[in-house]
Amino acid sequence: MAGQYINLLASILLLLAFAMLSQRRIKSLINLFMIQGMTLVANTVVIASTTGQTHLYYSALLTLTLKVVILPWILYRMIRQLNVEWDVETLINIPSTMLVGIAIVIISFNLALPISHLAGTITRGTIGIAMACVLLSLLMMITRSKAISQVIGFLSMENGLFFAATSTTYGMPMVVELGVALDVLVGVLILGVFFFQIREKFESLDLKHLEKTEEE
Amino acid sequence: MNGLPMDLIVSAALFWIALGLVGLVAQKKPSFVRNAIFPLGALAGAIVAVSAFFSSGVETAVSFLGLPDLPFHLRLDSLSAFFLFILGSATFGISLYATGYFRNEEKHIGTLCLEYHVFLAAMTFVLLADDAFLFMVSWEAMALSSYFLVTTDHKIPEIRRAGFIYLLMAHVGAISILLYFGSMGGDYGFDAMRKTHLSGMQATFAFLLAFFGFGAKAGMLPLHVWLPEAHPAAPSPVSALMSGVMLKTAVYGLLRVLFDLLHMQVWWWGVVILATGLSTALFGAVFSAVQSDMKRLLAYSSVENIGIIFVGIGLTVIFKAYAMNSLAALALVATLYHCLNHAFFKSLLFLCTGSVLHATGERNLGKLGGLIHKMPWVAWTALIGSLAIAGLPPLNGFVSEWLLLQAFLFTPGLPHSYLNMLIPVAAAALVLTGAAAGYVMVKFYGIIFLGQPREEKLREAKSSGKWERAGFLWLAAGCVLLGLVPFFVIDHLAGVSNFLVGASLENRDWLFLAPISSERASYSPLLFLIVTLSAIGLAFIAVRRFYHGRVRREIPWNCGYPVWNARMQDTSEGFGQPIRQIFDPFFKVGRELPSPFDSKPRYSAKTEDKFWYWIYIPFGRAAEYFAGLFGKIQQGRILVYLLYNFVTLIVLLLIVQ
Amino acid sequence: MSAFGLFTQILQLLLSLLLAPFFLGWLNQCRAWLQNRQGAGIEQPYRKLGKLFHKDAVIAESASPLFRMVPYVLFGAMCLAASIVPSLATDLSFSKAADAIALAGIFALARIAISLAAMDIGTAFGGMGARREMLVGFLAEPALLMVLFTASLISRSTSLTVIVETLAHRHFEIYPSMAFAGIAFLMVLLAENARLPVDNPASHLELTMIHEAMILEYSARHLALIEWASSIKLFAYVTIGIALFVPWGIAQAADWLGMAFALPILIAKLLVAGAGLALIETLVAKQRIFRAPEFMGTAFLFGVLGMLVHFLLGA
Amino acid sequence: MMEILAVLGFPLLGGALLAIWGERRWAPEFNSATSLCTFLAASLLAFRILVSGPLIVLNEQFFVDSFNVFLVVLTAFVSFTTTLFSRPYMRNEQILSSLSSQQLRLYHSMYQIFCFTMLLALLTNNLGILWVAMEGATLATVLLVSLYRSRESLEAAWKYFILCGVGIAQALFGTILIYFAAEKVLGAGGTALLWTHLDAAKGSLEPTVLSIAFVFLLVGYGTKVGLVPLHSWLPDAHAEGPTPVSAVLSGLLLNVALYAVVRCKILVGGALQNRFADDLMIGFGLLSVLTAAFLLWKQKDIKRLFGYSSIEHMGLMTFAFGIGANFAGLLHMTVHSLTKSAIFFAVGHAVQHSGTKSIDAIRGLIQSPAVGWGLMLGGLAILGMPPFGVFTSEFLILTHAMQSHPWATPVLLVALGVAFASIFGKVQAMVWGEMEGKTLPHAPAFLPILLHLGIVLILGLYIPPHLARWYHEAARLIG
Repeated sequence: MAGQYINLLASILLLLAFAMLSQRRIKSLINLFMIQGMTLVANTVVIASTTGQTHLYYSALLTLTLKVVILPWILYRMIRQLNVEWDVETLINIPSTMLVGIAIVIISFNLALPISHLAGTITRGTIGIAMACVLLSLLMMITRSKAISQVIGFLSMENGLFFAATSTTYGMPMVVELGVALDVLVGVLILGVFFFQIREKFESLDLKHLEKTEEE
Repeated sequence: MNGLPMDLIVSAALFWIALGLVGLVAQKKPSFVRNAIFPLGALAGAIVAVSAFFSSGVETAVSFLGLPDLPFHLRLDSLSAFFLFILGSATFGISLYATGYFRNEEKHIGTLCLEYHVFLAAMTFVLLADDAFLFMVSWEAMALSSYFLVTTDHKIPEIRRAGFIYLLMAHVGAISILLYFGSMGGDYGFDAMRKTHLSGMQATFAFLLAFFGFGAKAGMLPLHVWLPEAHPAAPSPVSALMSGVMLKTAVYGLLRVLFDLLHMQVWWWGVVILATGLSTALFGAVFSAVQSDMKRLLAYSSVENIGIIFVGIGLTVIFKAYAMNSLAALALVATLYHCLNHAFFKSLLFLCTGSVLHATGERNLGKLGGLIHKMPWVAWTALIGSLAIAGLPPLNGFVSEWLLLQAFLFTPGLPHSYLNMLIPVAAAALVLTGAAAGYVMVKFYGIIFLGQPREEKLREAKSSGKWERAGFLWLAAGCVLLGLVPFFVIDHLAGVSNFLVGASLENRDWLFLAPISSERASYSPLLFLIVTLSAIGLAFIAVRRFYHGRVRREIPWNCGYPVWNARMQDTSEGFGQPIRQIFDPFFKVGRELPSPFDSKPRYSAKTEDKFWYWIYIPFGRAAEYFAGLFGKIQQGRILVYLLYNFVTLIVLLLIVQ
Repeated sequence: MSAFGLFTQILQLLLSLLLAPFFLGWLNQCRAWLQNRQGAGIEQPYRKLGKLFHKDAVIAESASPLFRMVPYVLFGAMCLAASIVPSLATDLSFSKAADAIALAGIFALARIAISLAAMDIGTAFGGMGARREMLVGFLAEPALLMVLFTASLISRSTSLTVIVETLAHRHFEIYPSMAFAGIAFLMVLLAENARLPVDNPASHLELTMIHEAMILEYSARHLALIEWASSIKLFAYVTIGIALFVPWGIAQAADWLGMAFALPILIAKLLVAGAGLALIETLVAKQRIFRAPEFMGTAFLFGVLGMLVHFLLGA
Repeated sequence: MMEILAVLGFPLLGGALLAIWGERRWAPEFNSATSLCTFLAASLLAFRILVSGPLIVLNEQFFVDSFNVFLVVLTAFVSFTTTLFSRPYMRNEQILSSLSSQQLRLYHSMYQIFCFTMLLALLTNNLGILWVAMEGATLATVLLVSLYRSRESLEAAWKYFILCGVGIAQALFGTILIYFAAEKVLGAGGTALLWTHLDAAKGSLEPTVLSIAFVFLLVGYGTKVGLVPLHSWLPDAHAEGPTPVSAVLSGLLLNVALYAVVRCKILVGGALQNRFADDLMIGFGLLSVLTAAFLLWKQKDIKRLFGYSSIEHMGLMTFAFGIGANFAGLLHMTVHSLTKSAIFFAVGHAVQHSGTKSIDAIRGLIQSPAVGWGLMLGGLAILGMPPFGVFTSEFLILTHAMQSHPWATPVLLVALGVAFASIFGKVQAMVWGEMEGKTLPHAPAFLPILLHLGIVLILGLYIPPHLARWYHEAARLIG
């Protein structure tokens, strides 16, 4: 029963990853990121209630505050202050990206197949989805040209990792989780500082200003 | 087993290092550094030579330094003793000379002193090393210290370039030697290598690596390009050490590898060495004939001599491969003797150019001339050196040439028909090289010391100081004595040839040199000299007795041509012109022709080495091209960088699957 | 070193010193006859030497001591060469001091000495002559050695006396390798002794002279010594030729009778050789100086071919 | 235990204090003092390990064995000498590049925090904490890289942050997979991420999972090591940050990242019972060495030049660990770290002297002997010239490779040759010759350069038996 919920939530995550891949509006990206966070929270709670691992509740709480409340809020503030609305894909256009994405999903599932049989947890199918989410987020980072959407891609990758951790292994030890959360938070704060420095210098957050150093 | 000679040699080497450090510390007192430290260094050189000469048997020692499982192993056997003898005896003269020569280098005498003595110590340890690690460390320390010596005048761009090429080639060669040691089966000690038996393929591979590595150091074709750049760039005592002694360490290395460590020989290795040696010798001879810079000329002549030495090694390998041990011994003795001779006459000539350079500030042959009047000491000792290097009896160069030709001549039908054909052709080429060396030396000596001074300033040239003279005298005496009484050294070489090829020369008579039997060939330089001298003396007495000795000084007859000035003499380009014409395809000549209206016309021709264009420049271009190719990786866009990450990940995941 | 050896040695040396100008005179006389001239007579070289020895020496101001030493060195070297080439007998005391390779070395020593002396004054001619002489020597010396090597390979010795003994003692046999060597030797002989077609001993033409350009500044006794040495050199070369190619008649060890016969035989051979050389010199024309390397290159090639033929045919 | 706390506590406290009190006159001295204390504590720790063997403390969260304790000492030592260098250097910078006191405050405190994260990464027994510390190290340095706020430095810092962030995220995925596999054997909870436990049970871990995990870990931590093609951030970050930061990035951070890779390799190698992990490392190592060598050829920026040289050397170490030349690999870690930081010290002053980073514009450094000789000898040392220690390790690596992987040696030969030509040609051009340089307001730091090169020189001729035993012990641990 719980397994079905988890599989459902996992599918939602995958769907969200694809949605982010195809989204050009940055505000919508943040929304999608927030929804991703909420799905993670739901997922964690389901697992916690099924398995009775109490530390997962803390973990869910941490995720809720960090990824559903704080990070989206910071990101919203940033795009308001920095005034970036739209992004354009640079390397590959969106339909092709989608095709690559599907290929990635196939690869990840195939990779995960032998592993998932081993899993003793109720969430055996999810490791493939987690891997796919991570790789899709990476793909999204590759195809965007605004610094801020890269950061969102980076964070959603973190989400994929978190999902992998909770659903395949019922969460990492608490000390690790805390550490990871701290790093993410500090990272985003530093990024914030960074964005302002970049804008101060280049008056834009476009990555094309950050492509000057090369070898001839 | 650790005997007195070994102790003395190691102490001398350590003493050198200490002297260098003292020199560095005391650099504020340059005259002290010069007049105290360099003569002491010379003394240490003499100690090395004497102890090496009187050492016998094999002595080994282990130092506490080194890698944890591989402390430095030292070993003094007949081969290393002989090369140490070369090192010590040449150093004695060169250090004495340096005492006087570095008068003009007092500004950086401290570093110079350190580098110079470390260089000497490093060469000593190369010759003493009995494990791969110590060998490599001293080998590279030798390269490094000599690099710093070469770049003493680093403000001149050509010298910087020379230093760069030098160290680059040295390093590439060293990597090759290192790989050779790696291919010798796991253990780094020479003792373990001696016990290893490699299969044919492995041994060949190892041989080729070692040949490449040592060849690069020796200046073998086509790895010679650094040599004519680096040797002239260094201060003259250093050029002398590099040409006279350092190149021999490469010969030592090759001999050590071929006959001691690999202890197996394949006939075609010998052919490879022989062929390379011959082409190197011919190339060096022909190129030195067309040089206009006196030190470059000598450097190319070093290339030639290394070629001759390699010919000897190749011949030894061929004989040894067919188990003709006594012939192998003959060829080996000739090779080793030539190493010793070259150390003496080439050092002597480089020192002479040093004095000329100091006195005139000129290296260009086209601006020298007539120095025999102003610098008689230099000129007369240089004459001995020139005649010796040209391989003229009764000096030392002839002895080794004679022995080598004997080795060629008594090839009693090798079991391989091609080889049988090759040997006479090789002998012919070798003789041609010898003749070319004569040409070169007439050019060298005649243009620098004879004729009229080509520049006004040469009339103010001053002769050398007393330290320089001591150095000249020692080296010139060496050239003469080694030519007149070769027996004592050759007798000593029996130990080396017994050790390496298991046979020695049957030479019992100290007056005659008869390597096989006096029926087959004999040569007695002393008798030769006595007969010639008595003929000369009798003629002189007769002329004086029966006729008068009146002499009148006049302007030269010159076929009655009324105008006579220094610019009418042959220039160095002019002297090299016939050779340039005969060997035209091998040169890349850049000419500068004066216009017909030029009131002071100067013709110059610069001959370049085509190997630059054949090998090195393409190499450089290839590296440039690849660098460009790899540079495309780093093209600045973060998205692309992320893509690398992504692709790497996916590819690896697919591999795992 | 037997007493007999010493005796023959000194005898041969003295004979060579005396006969050398004679041979030169004979050669020049033959040339004159062949050119329909009367000629100066066979004794002309002696007269010239005598005259030169009596004159006052004039030396250029810019000459160094080297310049005055060279004639003696040249003379001494040629004496040694003449004493080790067996012309009369093979039992020579000094022959052990220098073998065939050393013989080439002696010639090289002489060549380099005279070239250096030529450069010493600092005239245009001296340098030019030295350069040309060295160029000729550069190719002639190897060619000579190749010839000597071929002979040494047959006799398995580089000792000249042993070579002569071996070649003379074998029953008559034509060595194909020696045929090649013979041609090469002839070419070397012409080139090394400043004969036509490489050099013209009778000309002082700036553009072509080699030997004469080098000795321009010498006079009187110095010139005499040089001229004498040159004639000894020619004599030595011819006796080398005789020793290698027609060795019959040279006296063998400690043989008084043989010695008695050897001298007339030698003179007969010299007369024939002189005439032959004169004939060749009359028939060929002087070559351009730039052709000299080709001429010498050919000689060298023949020498190498001779050696190769020896290895190929074993003879 | 006290030592471990001290080793971690000094930099953490020092960093906090420097952040709170801001830039005062004695801040550089305080910085040095903190690092000195750390170094002393680390030496004490090392002494204890040497005497009484491996140490597991604090609820098994910290684990010290011969392998990491030597890196701890090295890290503490180099970070100490770097502070000695940074004292005159940053004072000069303050004048030459007009850094504000705010920036200096950030610099000093972040420097200590960075040291703390590296030491934590080395000392922890928990693979999760290792990951956290590695990420922390990135975060601590990213602001240092952009310290000058110039366009280039912002670009470099951005690339550094994103690429290393992504990489480290992948490493986290790998860590999760290891945890996933270990859970089966060791049970859920804290112990499944503890390296000591994993090491004990490595034989029974699921091979498939571990091989996928290793791919993620290698790509992840490998980004930080600077393995080609994941290296792109490295030259930029090295070139744009302040030179002391470049020195510790090259000398220390890369080592720590490689340490993480090697720790993972031990586990994976034990689980897989084949050479998969080794082969991957060999491949990455060779590719890095070769690519970096050619990239060196056309460099125009002196700091980028040595950044690429670091890639080359990290590649060589990776290769060494791949072929099993562990002793050589460890030695190379040591000597590379010492030499490269010494070079950066000299480079820093050279850049200040000539006012440019462009290689073509820097000439005649020999006029300032400390800088000139430092760069020359450092350059020669890093190129593997004896008697410096880099030669010793390269000697061992090459001869070992010749034995076990002869096919790889031509690649190494080409790469070392090209690298030599590139670096040496440029170093020589910069050191020799003539140029009018600026006189620096504060005299260059000679002591750290001398100290580093001196140690490297000694290691080239003589490795003390204690140190050797230590290396052997560590090499045995790596297996």
